[in-house]
Amino acid sequence: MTSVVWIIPLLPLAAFVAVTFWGERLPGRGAYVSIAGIVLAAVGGLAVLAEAAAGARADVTYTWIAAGSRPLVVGFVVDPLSAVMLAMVGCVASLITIYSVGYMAGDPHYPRFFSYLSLFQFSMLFLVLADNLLFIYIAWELVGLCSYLLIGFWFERPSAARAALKAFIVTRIGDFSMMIGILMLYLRTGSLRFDEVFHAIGTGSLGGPFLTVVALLVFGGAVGKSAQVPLHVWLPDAMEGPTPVSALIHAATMVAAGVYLVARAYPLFLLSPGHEALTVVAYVGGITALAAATMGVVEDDLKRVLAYSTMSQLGYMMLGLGVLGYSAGMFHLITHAVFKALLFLAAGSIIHAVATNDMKRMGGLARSMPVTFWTFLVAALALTAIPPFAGFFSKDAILLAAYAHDRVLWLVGLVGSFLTSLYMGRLCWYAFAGEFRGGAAGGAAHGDPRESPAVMTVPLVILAVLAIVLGWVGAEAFGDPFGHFIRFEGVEAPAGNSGVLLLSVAVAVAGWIAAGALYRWRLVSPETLTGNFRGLYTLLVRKYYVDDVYELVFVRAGAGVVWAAGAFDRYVVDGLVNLIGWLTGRVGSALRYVQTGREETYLLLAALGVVVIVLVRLVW
Amino acid sequence: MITLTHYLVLSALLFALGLYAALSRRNAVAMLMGIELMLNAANINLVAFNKYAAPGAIQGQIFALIVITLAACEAAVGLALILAAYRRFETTYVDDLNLMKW
Amino acid sequence: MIGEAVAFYVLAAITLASGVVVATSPNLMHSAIALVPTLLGVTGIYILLNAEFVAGIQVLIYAGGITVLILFVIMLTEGGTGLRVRQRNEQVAIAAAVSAAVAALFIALAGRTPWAQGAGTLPSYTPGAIGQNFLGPNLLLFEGTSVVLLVTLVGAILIARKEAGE
Amino acid sequence: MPWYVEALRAVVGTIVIFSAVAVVAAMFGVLLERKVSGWIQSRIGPTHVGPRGLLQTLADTIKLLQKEHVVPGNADPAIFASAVVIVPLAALLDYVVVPFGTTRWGPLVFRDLNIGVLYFAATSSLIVVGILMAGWGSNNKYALLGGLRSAAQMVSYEIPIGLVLITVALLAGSLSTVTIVTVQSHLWFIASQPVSFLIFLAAATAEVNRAPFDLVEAESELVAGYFSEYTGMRFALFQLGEYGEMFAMAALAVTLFLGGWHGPVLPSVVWFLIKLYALIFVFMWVRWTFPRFRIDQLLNFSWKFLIPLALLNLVVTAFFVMVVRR
Repeated sequence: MTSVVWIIPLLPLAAFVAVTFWGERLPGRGAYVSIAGIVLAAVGGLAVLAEAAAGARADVTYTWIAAGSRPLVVGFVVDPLSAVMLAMVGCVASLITIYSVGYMAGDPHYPRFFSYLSLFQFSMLFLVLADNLLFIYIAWELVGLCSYLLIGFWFERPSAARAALKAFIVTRIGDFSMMIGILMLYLRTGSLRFDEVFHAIGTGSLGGPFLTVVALLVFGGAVGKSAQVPLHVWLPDAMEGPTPVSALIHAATMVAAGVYLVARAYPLFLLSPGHEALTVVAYVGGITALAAATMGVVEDDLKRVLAYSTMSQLGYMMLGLGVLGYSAGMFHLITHAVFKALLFLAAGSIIHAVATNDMKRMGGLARSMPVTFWTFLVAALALTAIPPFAGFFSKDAILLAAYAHDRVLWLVGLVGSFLTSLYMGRLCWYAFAGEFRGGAAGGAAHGDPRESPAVMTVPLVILAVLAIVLGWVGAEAFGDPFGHFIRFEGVEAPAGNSGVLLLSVAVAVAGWIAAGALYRWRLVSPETLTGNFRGLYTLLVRKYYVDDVYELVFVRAGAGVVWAAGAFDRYVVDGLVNLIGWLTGRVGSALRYVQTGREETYLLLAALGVVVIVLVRLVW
Repeated sequence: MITLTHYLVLSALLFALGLYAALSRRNAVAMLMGIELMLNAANINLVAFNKYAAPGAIQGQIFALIVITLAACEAAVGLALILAAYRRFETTYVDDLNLMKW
Repeated sequence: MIGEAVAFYVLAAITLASGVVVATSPNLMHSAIALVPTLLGVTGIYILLNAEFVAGIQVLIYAGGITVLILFVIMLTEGGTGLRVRQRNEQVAIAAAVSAAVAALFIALAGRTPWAQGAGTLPSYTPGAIGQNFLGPNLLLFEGTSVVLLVTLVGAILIARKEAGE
Repeated sequence: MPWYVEALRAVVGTIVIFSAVAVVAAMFGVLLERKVSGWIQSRIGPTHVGPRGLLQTLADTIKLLQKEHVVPGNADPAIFASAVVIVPLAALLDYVVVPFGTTRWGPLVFRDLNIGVLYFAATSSLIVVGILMAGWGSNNKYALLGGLRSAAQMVSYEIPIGLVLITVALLAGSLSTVTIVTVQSHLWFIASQPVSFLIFLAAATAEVNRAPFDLVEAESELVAGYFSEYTGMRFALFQLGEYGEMFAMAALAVTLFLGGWHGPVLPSVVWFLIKLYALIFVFMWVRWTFPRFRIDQLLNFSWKFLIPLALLNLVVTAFFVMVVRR
């Protein structure tokens, strides 16, 4: 399987082609084809994971462009990192695709959705398997395109269209930085393959401030794709897309691609002088983790809360990678993919039932939607790092690494952990406890919310089981097989520290209790709090004014530049062009008397020319 | 003794006749005939050069044959055009065909 | 040798005399018919130059084909034998001057240039040599010409045919 | 060979061709035509002049020589007069390359040109010019129409003839008529090229304007076509050209397909003449048997049937020459 690993991305691609061209006529209006493609890919991914766990490694390369002395060699790699990602992407995407059959039922553009989904799956698998920056970049752009297409899937809604555009443009900024980084790397090393780049770093031909700059430029791409500060503004808006898309792209896989890139190119960051690049990664991650968590606390939109949570958790992953917790960061990526996908899918189930995103209009859903409730609760507990759920092991490992490396970041992580529990608790109390508060405005006819069909709940249950058990593969108690499987030579996880562990669990539990105190038992009214801390509240609700600053700085200033450029074009450039045109016209009308329109005249002039030329030749 | 120059002089004179016909005739068919004369003059040159300047090769005659072939093409298309123009404007005199003139 | 000279001068005289008729005759039909002796004169010149195959093709294509086409078109477009139409345009004087100048200059050029005398001999059986050459070194030329011929065939039919509505 | 010997040979050759072909062949051809038509139509034909009417054509010729030359009013006299010369001249020029037989000194041919069949095609194509000149110069609408028809017809049928010539030259490996006859010593090309022979026969009939392809001079439509206005000896010269061309075409057919002079026992010239007159008889037989075509049928027959068929035949022959001779 490892030597023909390139087949795996081709399965969803084939499904994409088939569904795009014959969607309506295929079984299940294309959905079954799409599911078949990704399930087969998932099986292949699991097989590859098994083989990789047994020690198989592969790097399938071939020369794409033989450009002189610098042939462009590309290929696919199978190593623990890519094998784990392959299996994770395959499994999560399979479950989400199956879930979509229920969620998207009745949508007029049903086959289009599955065709996009297959294209995205292909791109993501392609990205994961790439052994070189060129393929990574191609896949990077492809997943960006799919993200754009899927966010704007309901493009007839202006907000969706705008959100798609925003996501695309904001991530482009990161991509541009990444492209410059890749080009600098290529110019210096003459290769884009990770092996050779790392080799160049090893031999010292790549190093010093240059390496730091390249690493940071490449990290810029990860910042954009993983919605880290300051390029985080697109992710909450991206929730305009269908919920399975949010689960797949904007929670489990694509946004994790930034983290994956950092992990894949880890030597690039690790070996920059004085860990400068890694420090930047860690602080960007930490700031994002904290800021996103604070914003999540005041958000009322169910999916947006989850989006902030995703940003926050991605920040944790970056933080983990930045503080030398290589396997911790990757482990959190995997576990997070599972439980965040579960959260989104459960949220989708809720939204499917109540037809609103506003959590203040829900309530009491625990009774009417038991499966959704229990799976959601499992995922929330996993997210808030309550043992023995998956998130506990991964987040704990990150905090442990941070504690060993940088206490400030550890504190940031701890506060973030508290806030995570707080907003998740708030979400759970609002949505599931109490009485039903009406659902969609004017949705009275909707009646009481009902549990979703099996095609949606079965993936939820599967994911919930995974969210419980998956963490154990990284547990110290079981010998930490994950940490032994995915690790980076020279970067060892710090030894366990029960004090730190207990403290983080305590903080998480405290968050839940605080949420319960605020939103369930009303010991302190939230309104009182917002009244007392009005400034802070407004700051959080306005998302630290980042969007407004961007609006002011980039959009308005951009509009000004555009206007100036337009004026320049209209009056100076067009003026010059028109002047030239006018002059040509005048000269033409002056010269048209030479054009007799008679062939004899022209022939005569040609003959005269011959005479002149021959005369000159003879006389000279 | 006939030399290359003899043929070249004959060719030059024939060419001048053709040029004069092409320049001074009003009728399109007559102009076409002038062009044919010029092509023949060129062919004489080609064949004469082949004999005197490069007798080892056959290239001059090859070119002459190609010129004859293309002359046939040119005549066919030219006459077809003249016929089409005649059908449209009822004249073959080129100074009457002045629709495109300013 | 003297035979060659006689033949050359006789052929040149035929060619040029009928060429003058072609170029200057006020009667279009006379011009076109005078084209026949001109072309036959040139054919004779080819034979003098040991280019028998070119000569044969010249008669077949030019005298038998192109001239017939020209005569055909004249018959279709001219009114009749009795009609007299002005055949010269207004630039006839300058045209004559330029043509004379071209002839004089070409003759001067031909006389002044020291033409190199090439080595080798012409093949005795030219059709075979020409065929070998066409299907050998000049194959591209040959195929290109055949494409031109095909395009001409289609193009001439397309141009000259009557429109459906006419 | 000094130039005056060449010139002398040319003069003698011209005289021989003219007298032999014009006086004997063409005159006898006209008589034969009348006799054959009479035979086919159950008549007797001319009987009065000479034994069994043998001298009838001679008498006609003498009569025509005495007649007045009428030039139509408003005709173009130069063109009108010169057309008469071109048609028989072009027809007679064909005989330069016809190999009549073989002797111990070599083949009986005026000039064994190395472009033989090409020369034949070239000279016979000149006849069209003469016919067009006659049609135009007469200033007569029937003559003009006859001329135009003739041009269209002869140009159309030159192409299948040319293709057949190429096919035969391909088989013989030469354009020379003598060589073509020589290589037929064992197998006549009619055996290996029956399709070519039929194409050639049909196209030759049209090329010499004989029924059923005689649209050019169809009496019932165009009076007599391009020579309606010609009288006296000029008319006779057109007849000479026409019969000369017919004999030339038949001679070419004999040369190309019927093995030329080859034949057992009898002298070669006799064999050639036997084959020639057999073919002439076929021409006449066809003329008095088949009705006339329409002009559009005629042209369609050439462009849509004969030319594709000849092309196909050429390709097949070329293929076999390439494959078998290798």
